[in-house]
Amino acid sequence: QETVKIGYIDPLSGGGASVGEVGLKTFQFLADELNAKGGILGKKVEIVPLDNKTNPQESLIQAQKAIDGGIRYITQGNGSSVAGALSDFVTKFNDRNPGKEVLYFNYAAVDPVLTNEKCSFWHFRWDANSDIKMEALTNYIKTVPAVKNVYLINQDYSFGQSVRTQARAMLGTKRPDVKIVGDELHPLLKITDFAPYIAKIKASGADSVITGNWGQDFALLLKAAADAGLKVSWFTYYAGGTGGPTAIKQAGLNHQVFQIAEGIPNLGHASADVFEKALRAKYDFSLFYPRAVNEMRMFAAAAEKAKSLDPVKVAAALEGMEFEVFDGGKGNMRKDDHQFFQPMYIASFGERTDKEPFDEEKTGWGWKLAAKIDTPQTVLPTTCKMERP
Amino acid sequence: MSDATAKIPATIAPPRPAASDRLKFYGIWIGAALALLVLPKLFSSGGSLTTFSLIGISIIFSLSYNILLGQTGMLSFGHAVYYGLGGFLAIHAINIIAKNKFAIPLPLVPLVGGAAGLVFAMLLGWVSTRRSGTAFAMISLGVAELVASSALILRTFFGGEAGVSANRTKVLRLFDWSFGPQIQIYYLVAAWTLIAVIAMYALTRTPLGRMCNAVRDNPERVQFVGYDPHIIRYIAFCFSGLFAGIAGALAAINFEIANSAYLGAVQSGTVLFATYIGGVGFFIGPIVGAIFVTLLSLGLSDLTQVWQLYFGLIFIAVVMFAPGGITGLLMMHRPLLKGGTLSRVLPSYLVAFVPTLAMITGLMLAIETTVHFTVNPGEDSHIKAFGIPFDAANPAIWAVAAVLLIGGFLIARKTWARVAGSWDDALTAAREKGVAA
Amino acid sequence: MLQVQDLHAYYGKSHILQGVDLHIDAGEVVSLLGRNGVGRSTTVKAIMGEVPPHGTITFKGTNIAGLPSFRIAHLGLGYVPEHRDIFPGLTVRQNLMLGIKDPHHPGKWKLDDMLGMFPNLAARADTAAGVLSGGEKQMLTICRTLMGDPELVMIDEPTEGLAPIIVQQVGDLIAEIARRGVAILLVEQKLSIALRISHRVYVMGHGRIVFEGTPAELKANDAVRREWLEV
Amino acid sequence: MSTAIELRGVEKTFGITSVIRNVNLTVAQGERHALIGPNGAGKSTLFNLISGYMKPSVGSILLRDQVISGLPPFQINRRGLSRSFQVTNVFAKMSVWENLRCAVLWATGHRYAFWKNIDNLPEVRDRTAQILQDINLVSRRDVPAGLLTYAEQRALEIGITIAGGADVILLDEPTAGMSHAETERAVALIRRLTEGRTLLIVEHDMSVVFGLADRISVLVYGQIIASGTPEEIRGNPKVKEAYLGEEVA
Amino acid sequence: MLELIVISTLNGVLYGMLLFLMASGLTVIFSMLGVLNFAHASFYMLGAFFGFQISRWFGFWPALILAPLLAGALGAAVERYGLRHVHKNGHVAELLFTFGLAFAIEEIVQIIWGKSPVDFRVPPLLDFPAFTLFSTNYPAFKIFMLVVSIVIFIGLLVVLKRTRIGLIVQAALTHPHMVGHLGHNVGRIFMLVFGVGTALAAVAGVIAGPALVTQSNMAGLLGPILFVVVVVGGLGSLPGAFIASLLIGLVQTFAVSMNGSLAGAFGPLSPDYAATWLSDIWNVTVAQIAPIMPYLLLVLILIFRPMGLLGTRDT
Ligand SMILES: Nc1ncnc2c1ncn2[C@@H]1O[C@H](COP(=O)(O)OP(=O)(O)OP(=O)(O)O)[C@@H](O)[C@H]1O
Ligand SMILES: Nc1ncnc2c1ncn2[C@@H]1O[C@H](COP(=O)(O)OP(=O)(O)OP(=O)(O)O)[C@@H](O)[C@H]1O
Ligand SMILES: CC(C)C[C@H](N)C(=O)O
Ligand SMILES: [Mg+2]
Ligand SMILES: [Mg+2]
Repeated sequence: QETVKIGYIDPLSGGGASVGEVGLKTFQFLADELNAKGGILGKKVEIVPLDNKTNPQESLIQAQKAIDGGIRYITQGNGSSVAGALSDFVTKFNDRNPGKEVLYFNYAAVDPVLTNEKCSFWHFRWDANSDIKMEALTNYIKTVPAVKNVYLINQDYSFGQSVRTQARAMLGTKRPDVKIVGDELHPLLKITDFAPYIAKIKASGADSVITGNWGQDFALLLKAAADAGLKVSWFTYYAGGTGGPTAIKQAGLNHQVFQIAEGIPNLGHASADVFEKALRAKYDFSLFYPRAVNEMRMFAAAAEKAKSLDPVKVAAALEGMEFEVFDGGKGNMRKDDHQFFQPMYIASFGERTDKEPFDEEKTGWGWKLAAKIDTPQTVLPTTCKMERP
Repeated sequence: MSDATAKIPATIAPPRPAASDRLKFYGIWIGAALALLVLPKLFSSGGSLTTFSLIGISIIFSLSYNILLGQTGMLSFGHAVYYGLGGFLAIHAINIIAKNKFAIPLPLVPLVGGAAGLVFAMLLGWVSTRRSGTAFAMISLGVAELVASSALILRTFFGGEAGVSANRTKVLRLFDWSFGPQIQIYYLVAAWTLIAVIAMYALTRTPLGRMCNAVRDNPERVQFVGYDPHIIRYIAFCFSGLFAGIAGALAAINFEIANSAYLGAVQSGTVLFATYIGGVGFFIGPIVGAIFVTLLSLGLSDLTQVWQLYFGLIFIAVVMFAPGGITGLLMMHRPLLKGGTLSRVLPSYLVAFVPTLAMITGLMLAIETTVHFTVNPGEDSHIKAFGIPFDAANPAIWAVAAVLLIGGFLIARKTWARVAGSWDDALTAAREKGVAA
Repeated sequence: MLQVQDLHAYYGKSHILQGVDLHIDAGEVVSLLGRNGVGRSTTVKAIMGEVPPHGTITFKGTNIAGLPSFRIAHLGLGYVPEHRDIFPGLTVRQNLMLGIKDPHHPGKWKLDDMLGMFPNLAARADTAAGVLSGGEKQMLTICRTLMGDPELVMIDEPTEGLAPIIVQQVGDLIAEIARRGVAILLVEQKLSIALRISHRVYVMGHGRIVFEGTPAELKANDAVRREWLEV
Repeated sequence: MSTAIELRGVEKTFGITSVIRNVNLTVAQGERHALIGPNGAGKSTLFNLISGYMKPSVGSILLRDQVISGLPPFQINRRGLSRSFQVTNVFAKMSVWENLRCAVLWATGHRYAFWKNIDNLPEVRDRTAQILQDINLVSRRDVPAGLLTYAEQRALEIGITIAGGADVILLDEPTAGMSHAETERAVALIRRLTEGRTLLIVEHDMSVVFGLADRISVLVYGQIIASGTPEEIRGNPKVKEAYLGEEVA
Repeated sequence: MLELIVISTLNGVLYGMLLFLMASGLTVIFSMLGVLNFAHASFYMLGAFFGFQISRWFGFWPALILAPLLAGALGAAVERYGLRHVHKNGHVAELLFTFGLAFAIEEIVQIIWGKSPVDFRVPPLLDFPAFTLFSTNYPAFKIFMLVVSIVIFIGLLVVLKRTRIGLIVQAALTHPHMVGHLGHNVGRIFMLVFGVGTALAAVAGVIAGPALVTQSNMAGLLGPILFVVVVVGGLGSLPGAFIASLLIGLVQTFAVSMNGSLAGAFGPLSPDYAATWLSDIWNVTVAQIAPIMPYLLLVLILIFRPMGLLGTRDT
């Protein structure tokens, strides 16, 4: 009997492969979860891996292939560069091929433009965009007087740039006293040794670093910091990514590295803990994408609600949908720009008390909640003028 | 010895192609055109149309590359630069045309790309074509990396990592062709492919084309028959830039996006692959190579998880066992065909084919099973590789794989020796029938 | 010491050598004459294994047919090829150095007496061999092979493109080599030298030996000379 | 009678070694001039200087009273001077026909043309055929030059040199490695092809030199030690001991 | 300021030495055999992973010996059963062969060790800060790395001087037959040289593995920069490669440490150019163009000094 195919378009080879693979396995795990409950509208869910080598053009080829194979739903996350191209492609495709519409579920690409200037009816984003995250981070920094000299280091592409500009802007208003002592952009996923950058940070006399770096660009950054014995506090987006925790432990930065995300282990939310245990039992990584869980569960819910797997109907059902999110609390998919809003958590990484059962990458250290931002406080305005079919 | 003034008998010069040959010659082109016309009727799914379009683009690109590698003996690691710049200018052209409502239809946009490729080749080529051999190769590598990295810095023009996108349907329409649907793009690409291929073929039959070969063989001597090798290399370089630009523009039109990857090392590597694998020694070589490589890179990743491994192995195999490329392999049979002795080798082929196939199957079985256990352990062991389902958990698999692999190898060795033998006989036979090899 | 029996050789499919028989004894100087393209060079190439030989070739009792050429060389068989395959990138001295098979026991030919024999080379000892004059290259190739201390040298067209006076020198050199007890197989175009210095001569035609005898016999035999040597 | 080539106080040194020492030489229009000398005397180097392959360290070279020293080879060739090489130097992978045709192209004024079909150029075709016939390689027309016998390659070398129709020809040991018959054929060929042109030839085969040359110059250690008619040279004792040795052809 | 200069110099030297460590093998293979070995970085990666695995079993020091031997043997096999047959078809063929090899190796590594970085630790013996400068630590391991590359440099110099291998290989490139006729076993020598070259790459891998990351894409990251080192240094010149490595290391590190930009120098661009490509050039910092520097160097060198810094033959 036919299945609900979801095209997973992300890097499975090259620089982004390690990130992409974790994502893939997470989605397959989620598909199994749904299928165990009898799938969506009685149909089994199948994840179709499509390797895009973190390359926009390649992604379009893969998307085309997916659509050809009868896939109506694609999901992607690694790289706003790719996300922009995909959203563009899907939009064009849909108005050129009415009746064959395709939906694009974005689980991690957080460049704000995707839900502002470049927003599209066919694109839904479950990850909080980088402005939301920066808003939360800066609000938190406001409460930490120790932060005086901040250094910004980010990847040189749309996402990294939006992190950097927002950080400047928001710190400027919320903490005028804070000095930006450095502002670095480095090539994406190309640096092998961050020692020179660390030297620069040191020389700048910074006491805190804000970075949106992900994948190896974070792990290697922290590794270099560890080698040079750089001791500052880090405000990050993706410290939990592969290799991150290990590096933090090596650097001995006990609860000095903070991460903003829509969820972490150790929140003590029962259902989440069960899920976390199950996942870790099967794979050697922990849940890095609670947003993916929300995405899949909401997809199922929307389909049930629409009593159809027709993308247009599902899209309609998703718009403005309220949902109980993975780590508890209400989230909602805003109608005007298809950005999902949900409780956000700022956590620090370090030694655990018995309140934090889960560690990361067998380091013995784990995530500890530092601050929670409730859904309403995460809402930001949008400039999106959505064109509806 | 004849007297200089005496009229030289016409038999000395190679015979002019007979009328029938000319007919055959033009027949080929017309046939190709027709084939391109009906192709979409046979395979009409959006995907196959995309595939055809990509193949067409890649054909132009590879042929343009062979102007350098095959014709003039210049190994370039940076050909994608001209492809990419062509693409970017095409994208910007589309946007500008759309914005200002210029009366320029989409089918003319590739000219913009071509111009871009040409201009940049003229700018960047002058210095590098002074040198040949490894020096040229390394300069091209350096220039390529420079341009590619600059693309990430000059963000307003190249759009950074994300690149620049456009909407091709927004330009002036010719008899209400919106160029939205893939089929229309296919015809656009097909038309340009045909034009470019004919043009590049013609180029090989000109004085310049011949001198390119001369430069490839012996640049020193060329100087002493009145030519400046530098100029020849330069012109060749400009032409290849021109056609690469056209290819890039078509790619841009097809994807409606151009990003820095267009200019990158991967792109340059792929075209080198395609050209060489196809066979640099023959005009159609790059065409074959383009088709082969495009299909491979599109299809392989569906068939198996570890497509990269097979990709690599296939290239190694081709480079080792088909030095003249795929085309070279096929062309080897021409004398036999002419001599009508092809039939003598075919049986031995069949004999050799069986164990070889067994060997390959064994290898693939081993690989796929290993992959199952290392890459996705704990998954359902009933896996599918190359569309063939089997149970990886079954220990017998290993035995089977081993037997096929080793047994196949041992037998294949012998049989291929046989092939070589019967091959020689066939060739001699053909020769005796007076067929020049 | 060298025995060649029924030697055949092919280029692709064209049958160049069609059963060559010849033999050379220790210390003997033998010339191999014949028109262009009859296969003299091919014969020596086949003996050295540069062209795959079919037939039996024994050197000092061991069958060398099919051995890789470096093995053959180590058995004491030296070869001076037709077209002066000097190593253009290396200096004259380095070229000569490479002639030595193993540096630990060098043979009776020393680098210095080589250079002594050829002042031109001595003067150019440290220039790249590629720029040497045609003649100098020719001498260099011969010397280089001698450095390997062979018991039999096969020299292909040594006097090609040499000034008459140098031709005499080379003639003398070859005689000198022979005097030092090295056997020589000389492939020559110029009858004069060949007849002057060799003990026996072979004449080749169409890939076969068509005449064997002493120089005197060849001089006497007009028929052969006219038919196979067009003199 | 006007001069075709004139060398004025030409010298060439490589590093410290000076190879050509103050050479003054004039070759008259239409004469066949032989340049002989022991190996390493500098004959090929002299050719390299005249043909623009190298630049003289001192002195100047004139072609029909125009200074050409310092020009790149192809420009000198375009002015009607063509040379052959001592070490065969042809387009190995291309057929004999292609080889000759390439040599004809520039002279027939097609230059870098990329808009003409090379097979529809009658004059190129005829001229190539002519040369092909002259050098007796008709039967080998479609054989790759690399597979020719040595002698055949030498013939092709000459063919390429004269194909351009230059009226000053430099031949560097054209008959080296040829058998007698071949040599004789080659000489006849050269004689005929250089009819009314100027020839400067380097040879070690005295039969060729004395058979062909109107004048002979002898180069020893980079200096011209004698210059004159064959008779004068044959008689010249300096030449005898420096070059000819006892056995004179 | 002074602090930054001193530290950058140190980092530059360290990075340069790491580059040389990686490039030394390629110098041997590329500049001696003339093989454009694009799989070199892959052997470097193999070295790292072998090193990781072996040090799991027997500890780091055995790994430092065994891994290179293993990789070297592999390299020799590749030459013997692969490259050698391709050689006669010219450089492009060899190049593509190594391309294919690089693909295959990367995937094989991914099959065995996965795509995520493996946890390859610095040996405890060297896991301490050697010295501290302006409160920046210099790990003993990096110093060890420095020492090793210098040792390799000197070692290679001596070997190449003492033996005729260099000469034989160079001669064999133009006249393989002739070298054979002179009694040298060309095949074995090529195999040896290639084996040594790959082994050196592996040494670099074992050492760089813990210092940087050990991940299946580490080869790709290294990419063509190694060729830049070899070519800039000058084909066939080991000292050249050494100096080139240092040069590139320093240039890149210092570039990174600089914030200068045209905007910084001449003040901000008038806003009406804000959205033009001019503003990109205007605002780009030296640090951002650091990665381009080596290629700039490459192109300039090839144009103005084709034989490279210390090269003898023309590239
Ligand atoms: N590489 C080759 N491929 C095909 N045929 C060849 C090759 N080399 C030589 N031949 C042919 O083999 C025949 C013998 O060549 P070989 O060199 O032995 O002649 P030779 O007796 O040495 O004459 P010479 O050296 O004076 O030219 C010639 O007819 C030549 O055409
Ligand atoms: N580039 C160079 N560097 C150094 N020495 C050179 C160079 N070119 C030629 N020579 C030397 O100059 C001398 C003359 O060389 P040339 O080739 O002109 O001799 P030749 O007269 O042609 O001799 P042959 O008759 O043997 O060809 C030779 O001794 C040669 O070693
Ligand atoms: C997977 C994510 C780290 C991708 C990144 N957030 C981006 O937007 O590009
Ligand atoms: Mg011969
Ligand atoms: Mg000479």
